[in-house]
Amino acid sequence: MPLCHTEDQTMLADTVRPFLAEQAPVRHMRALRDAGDRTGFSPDLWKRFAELGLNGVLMDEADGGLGLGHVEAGIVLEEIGRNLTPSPFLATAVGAVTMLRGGSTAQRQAWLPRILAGEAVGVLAIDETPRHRPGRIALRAQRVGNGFRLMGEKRFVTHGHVADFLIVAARTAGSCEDEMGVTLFLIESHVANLTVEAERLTDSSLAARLKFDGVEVLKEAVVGEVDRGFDGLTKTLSALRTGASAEMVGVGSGALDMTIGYLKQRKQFGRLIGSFQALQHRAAHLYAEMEVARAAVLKAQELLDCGDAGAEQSVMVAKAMTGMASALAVQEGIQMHGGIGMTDEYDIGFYMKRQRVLSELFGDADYHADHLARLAGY
Amino acid sequence: MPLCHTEDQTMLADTVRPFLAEQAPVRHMRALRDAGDRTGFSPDLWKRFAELGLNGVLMDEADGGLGLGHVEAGIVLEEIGRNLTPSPFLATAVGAVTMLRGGSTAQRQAWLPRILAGEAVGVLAIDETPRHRPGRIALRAQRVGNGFRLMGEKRFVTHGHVADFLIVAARTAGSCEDEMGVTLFLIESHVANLTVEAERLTDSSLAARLKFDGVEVLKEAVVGEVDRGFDGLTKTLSALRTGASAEMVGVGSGALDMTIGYLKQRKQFGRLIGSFQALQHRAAHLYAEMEVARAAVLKAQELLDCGDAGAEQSVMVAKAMTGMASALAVQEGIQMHGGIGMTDEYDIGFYMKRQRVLSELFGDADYHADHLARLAGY
Amino acid sequence: MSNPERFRQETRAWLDTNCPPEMRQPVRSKDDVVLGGRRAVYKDPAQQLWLDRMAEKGWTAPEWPRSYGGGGLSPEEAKILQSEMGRLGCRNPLSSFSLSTLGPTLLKYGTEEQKREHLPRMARGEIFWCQGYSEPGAGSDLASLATRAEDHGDHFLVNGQKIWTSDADKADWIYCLVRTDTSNKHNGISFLLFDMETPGVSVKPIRLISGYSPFCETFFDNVKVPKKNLVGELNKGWDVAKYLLSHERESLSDLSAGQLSLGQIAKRAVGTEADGRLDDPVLRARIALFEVRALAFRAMSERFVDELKHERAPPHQASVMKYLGTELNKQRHELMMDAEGSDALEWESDRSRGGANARAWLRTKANSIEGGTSEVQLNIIAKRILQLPGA
Amino acid sequence: MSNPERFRQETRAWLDTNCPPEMRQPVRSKDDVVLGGRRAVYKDPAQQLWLDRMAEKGWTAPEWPRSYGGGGLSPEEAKILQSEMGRLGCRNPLSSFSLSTLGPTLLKYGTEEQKREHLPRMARGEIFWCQGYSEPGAGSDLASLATRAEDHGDHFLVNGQKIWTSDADKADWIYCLVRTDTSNKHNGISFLLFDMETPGVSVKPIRLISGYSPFCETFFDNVKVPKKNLVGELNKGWDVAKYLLSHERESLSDLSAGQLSLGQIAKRAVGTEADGRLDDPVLRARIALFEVRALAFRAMSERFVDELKHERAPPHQASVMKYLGTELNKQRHELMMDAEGSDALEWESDRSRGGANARAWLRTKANSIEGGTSEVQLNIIAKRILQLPGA
Repeated sequence: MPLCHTEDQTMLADTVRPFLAEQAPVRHMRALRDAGDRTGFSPDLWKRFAELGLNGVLMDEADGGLGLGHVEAGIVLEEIGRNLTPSPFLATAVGAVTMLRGGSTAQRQAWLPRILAGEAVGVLAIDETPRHRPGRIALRAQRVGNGFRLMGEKRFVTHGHVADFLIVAARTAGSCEDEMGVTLFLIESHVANLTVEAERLTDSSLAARLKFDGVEVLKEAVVGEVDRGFDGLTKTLSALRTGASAEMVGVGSGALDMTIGYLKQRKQFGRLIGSFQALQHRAAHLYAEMEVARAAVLKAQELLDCGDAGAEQSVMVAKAMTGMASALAVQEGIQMHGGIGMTDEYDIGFYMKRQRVLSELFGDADYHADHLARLAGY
Repeated sequence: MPLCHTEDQTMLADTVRPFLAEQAPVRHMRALRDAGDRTGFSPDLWKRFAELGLNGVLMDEADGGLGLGHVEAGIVLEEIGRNLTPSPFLATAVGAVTMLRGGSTAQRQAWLPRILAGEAVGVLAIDETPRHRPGRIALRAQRVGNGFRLMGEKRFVTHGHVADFLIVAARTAGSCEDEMGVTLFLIESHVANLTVEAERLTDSSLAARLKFDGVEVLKEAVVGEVDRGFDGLTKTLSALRTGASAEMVGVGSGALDMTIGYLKQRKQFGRLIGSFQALQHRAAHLYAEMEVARAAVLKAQELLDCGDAGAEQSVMVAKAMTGMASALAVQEGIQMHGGIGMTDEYDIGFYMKRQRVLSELFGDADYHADHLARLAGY
Repeated sequence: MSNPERFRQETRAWLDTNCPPEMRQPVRSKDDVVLGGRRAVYKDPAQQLWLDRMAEKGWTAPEWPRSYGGGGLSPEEAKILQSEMGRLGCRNPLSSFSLSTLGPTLLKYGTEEQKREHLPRMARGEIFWCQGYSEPGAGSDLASLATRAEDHGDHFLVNGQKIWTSDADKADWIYCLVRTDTSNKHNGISFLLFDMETPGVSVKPIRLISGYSPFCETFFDNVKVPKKNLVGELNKGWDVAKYLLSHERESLSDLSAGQLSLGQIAKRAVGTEADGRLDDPVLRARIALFEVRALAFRAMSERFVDELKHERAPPHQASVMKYLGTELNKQRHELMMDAEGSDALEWESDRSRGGANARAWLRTKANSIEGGTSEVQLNIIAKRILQLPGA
Repeated sequence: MSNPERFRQETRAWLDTNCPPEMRQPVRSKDDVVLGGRRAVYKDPAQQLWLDRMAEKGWTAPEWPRSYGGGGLSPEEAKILQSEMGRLGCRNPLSSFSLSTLGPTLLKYGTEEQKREHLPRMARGEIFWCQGYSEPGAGSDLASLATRAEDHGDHFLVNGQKIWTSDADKADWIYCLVRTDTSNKHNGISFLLFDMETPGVSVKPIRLISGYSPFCETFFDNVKVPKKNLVGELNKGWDVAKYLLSHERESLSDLSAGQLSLGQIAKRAVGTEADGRLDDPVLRARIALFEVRALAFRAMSERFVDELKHERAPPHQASVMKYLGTELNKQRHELMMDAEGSDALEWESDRSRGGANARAWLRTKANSIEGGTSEVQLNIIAKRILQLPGA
């Protein structure tokens, strides 16, 4: 598979790009924020995603999906990133759909059609500490009768407060750092003894803190096998990390484009500031960094799509590289905009806020760099 | 004590600067190298250092020295750095002299006058592995009769092959990582069972690898107390690190000055290259970095001179900061010189080579940054 | 100085007697800081008491002459006062930016009348000043300043607009750059003082990405300013402004000094490995390398203060300090955000003190823009210090 | 391509039969690499045998037409050949820089006579070429080129001096930029080929900081060059040179690909902590962050090759690749030197293979200078890709 988009993929991009630029540009997000929206996205827009078939991009054609891959999902996510569009697409159409590949027929039949129709939101609940440490799952699921009782906490669950279902990584055996003993549960949100607290984040999105205070589920809620959920968790995380990386490429490119545009229009000392060589070289360096990030993401998407053994490593490279490159993009973006970039009225600040949330989500560059070093044995 | 040079210190700098610029500019080093010199410095110049009293800068007046401190030693070392002057000054007038503060009267009487006269070179032998790890001393000194027998290896001992005496950190008790059990021995170089191999280094200086194959010494060779040498070693290392930092400030400043001079003289595309804003900003950033390094070194010198408890930390900051700043100076120096900077004919490459040797000597920036983190408890 | 030891003992005794115990507690929140001004609100009556007592001694501006409301202390005495306040943990009675910027500027350029009118009120914290330099479209480029002041005999008539006026909505007076000669770029600018309650002045806060509004747009519509409020010579306001900016740079450069070890903060947030070290080895290394720079910069700040004191600071060194200090402070907050993870992303929760970390992080992004951008400082270093040629 | 699977099998069979076992060993030292040329010295007769066999099939230049000594393969077949050579571990029979730079340039701009004269000899490794672009005082600024070629009827008379001529002391022929019109900066340059044995050519090696002398100064004193050796149009040599440079950038950008994990190298040098990790946590973190970039860049290199193959590479992308690839390679060697500590500082010892690490490290410093400096690449990206305005 060559490392460049096929004609079909280019066509998809040509469809998605104007769709999001028209339906959900940055002012769409700004309007939701200014209205004090507590949903976290526009359900109307989620329906329109469904109408375009986008929600099924990763579902098999047998399930009514498009049967496409992460390259295509990434095309959508890059535009979501570029427009800072609030959407459960990453959490649901990438995360939940990937997880449901390992789900039971009943689970798949219950949820895939509703996701496809833009009628359901499903999200993964992984993090228990302020830093992403999926290798340490402590939330306990105790066997009780014909099912399990869950005790513990999850946090940083984006869209968790409006999700129709949650997929929760819990510990059924072993101790905190063991891979064996992690079990995945699919839980409807309105169960008893579950407290959901929605927190507004810096980028104006909402994430939930979940408290499981003896939530009881039947054994049918298990996704895959008991104690053997770590693999599915890792696979889903790879999909989510790749998706978040694609979205960060969009965020970084959006910030870069906006900044280049500003350099071409703003005058100082009687000259266009874009003609100052120091800024030119920094912009050129930034462009180069974003190109590396973009290539790393494409590589990860392709390896995931062909089930390559090296995919997990490539995904981590992509997440770390996009984290670093897009951080540079938003930092340079603000600095090159000068004072105006500091105002809420101007959009560049939103890019900085969104970048940080995405960079933290599913592990930041430090986490992945260290993990890669461990994998490489040093 | 204010953090700027006193009038006396400024006067010293005004004496040392022309002395070294005239007696031992870079072409002095180049001439030694081209002649295939195997001494590693000019004994004549070492004599002239003595005549100026410089060798006694850190010796008490009672011992015939100048009774000055690390600020003054640093003034000499900065000029040594700026001129890339090959000299045993750091190893002997700073390292050996500091170590001899804890030596016996006999040791001091034997060596201080000869150092003062420019007739002796004394050096410390610490490193046993390619990386500086003074916390791990493995060379063994076994008690035998009225003395000790040394077995093991030392390396990266600058001027070790022409030293009149060596001060060797050896293990008399405990295991490799223990502080207790380290003993310091002052050994004349021409003892039996000691093999000294001189290695030419990248910067054309010479460092020795020492093999102790049952070297026997009397108990009078011990500097300070048996098993309790770690403290003296640490204190001497602080002096040496501060000195190496001052020398690196000289190397970095020399490279910076040479580069700024080049930017003001070299034309390209019909313009002086120093008028290109991208190069201007990089040069300005580099200048700022070198200023930080210079301040950090002055702070370390002053804290050492007043015996402050925070001195060790400041010394590590100085060594790490000068390592980073001067590395940038030589890298930018070469790049801004373009092709000509790559030629052996031009001096800027010598600065890069010397910088790397000094940066590695007594621990590089990574080592000290990590050590500082440990000291700060994280 | 007659006898430093005696001065130290007297100072210590006076502080011990006069500093209320509440004013010896560390500053915990924004309203523990006293900014002064006509509309000053005191969280605690002890704040006002402490300010009054210190102002009476002239110790809010220790080195100014006593005739202008200062303490008349020598630099050495001022240092002793500072160290004794530190020893007893006395809070700063008045955190007024103008004390360290406009104050020295008036001392150098002000008329006797201006000094007598403004300095004592400044020292007593009665007037809160704002700065009117930047204009929309001008940014760091003061030469293209457009706010006009026309000569109307006994007064100037000011028309135009300023932007980035810090706290203009809380300020009582403004010091302001205006154009008094349109035929000349730098030499046509003058430095005026006027009351923000003068008719024709209006103010609109600017909302920042941090959610705060520390800056305003300020509009002047036929504002009458008496001629006696001109500081320095007519059309030579640029010199006055530059002098003030150099003092501003000194204050801004010190942002990262005197703070807690970032490593310790991070360790509290991230947790520890089995060996007790911060459990994120790559972040730990980045912090360690940052701390080397931060500690080295702290030494440089100390050196800069000493150089200023001994009048040995190289010219334009304030630009080096401003550049390094603000860039380090931005890095520090980036690392802090990295360390705190998703907790620091919360924006409104009580747990996050209303997103204090995130808002502070976003606020630092202005450090390298306000008071002359990093790019302007690098230009100054390149051209003035390194003497590199013009384009 | 008729049948890729059949081609693969035939290729594999042929390679297996014809590649000598010695040529299936990994390259260990400099003289394992065959550079070709009139004065080629072969360490092992198998090198010559392998080169002859491959050249006979045209597989040293697989995609060139067979009539010019190439293999006439399609891009897909060439890729199969490459992967089969990789599978069997076959060494590259001929590492000639001109194959990937001058070759394509002659295919595009050369006359039929030039192609027939030079390409087959290049493919057989008979001629070692050097490049005469840079001149003293001109650096990256080809517009100020001063070497003159005067029109003397059937030949040009060349006078002048070149610098940074790679391996000019070993080269048989040179391709060279000369000024044929002094009235015009870019349009007055022409692209000439000539034999280094032509009377009037002399060469002086330049000793580099690495101690090696890969470059020379080259002097032309009334060198007669037949007119048939002009490539492209008279006075349009700049177009030819740019085309060649873009191929050179592609080759230079790939410096950091396909190498051992730096972390593993470092671990071998530094040793391990109790938990088996590289015993220098700060270096380890810096390497880990570097490796992220290096692996991401490897993906970008792959993408670039695919884009070239599908003719979808954005214009000037070679500048992005050259910039990133060379800067990464420099960083890589800095980290390697950091890891190896004082061992890597030795310059002559056998233990250090004559200072191989240090010399390689110093050599990398030229990466971001040769073939257009990093600054030139950044200018190209800013102006051509980002379309930022001129000064």
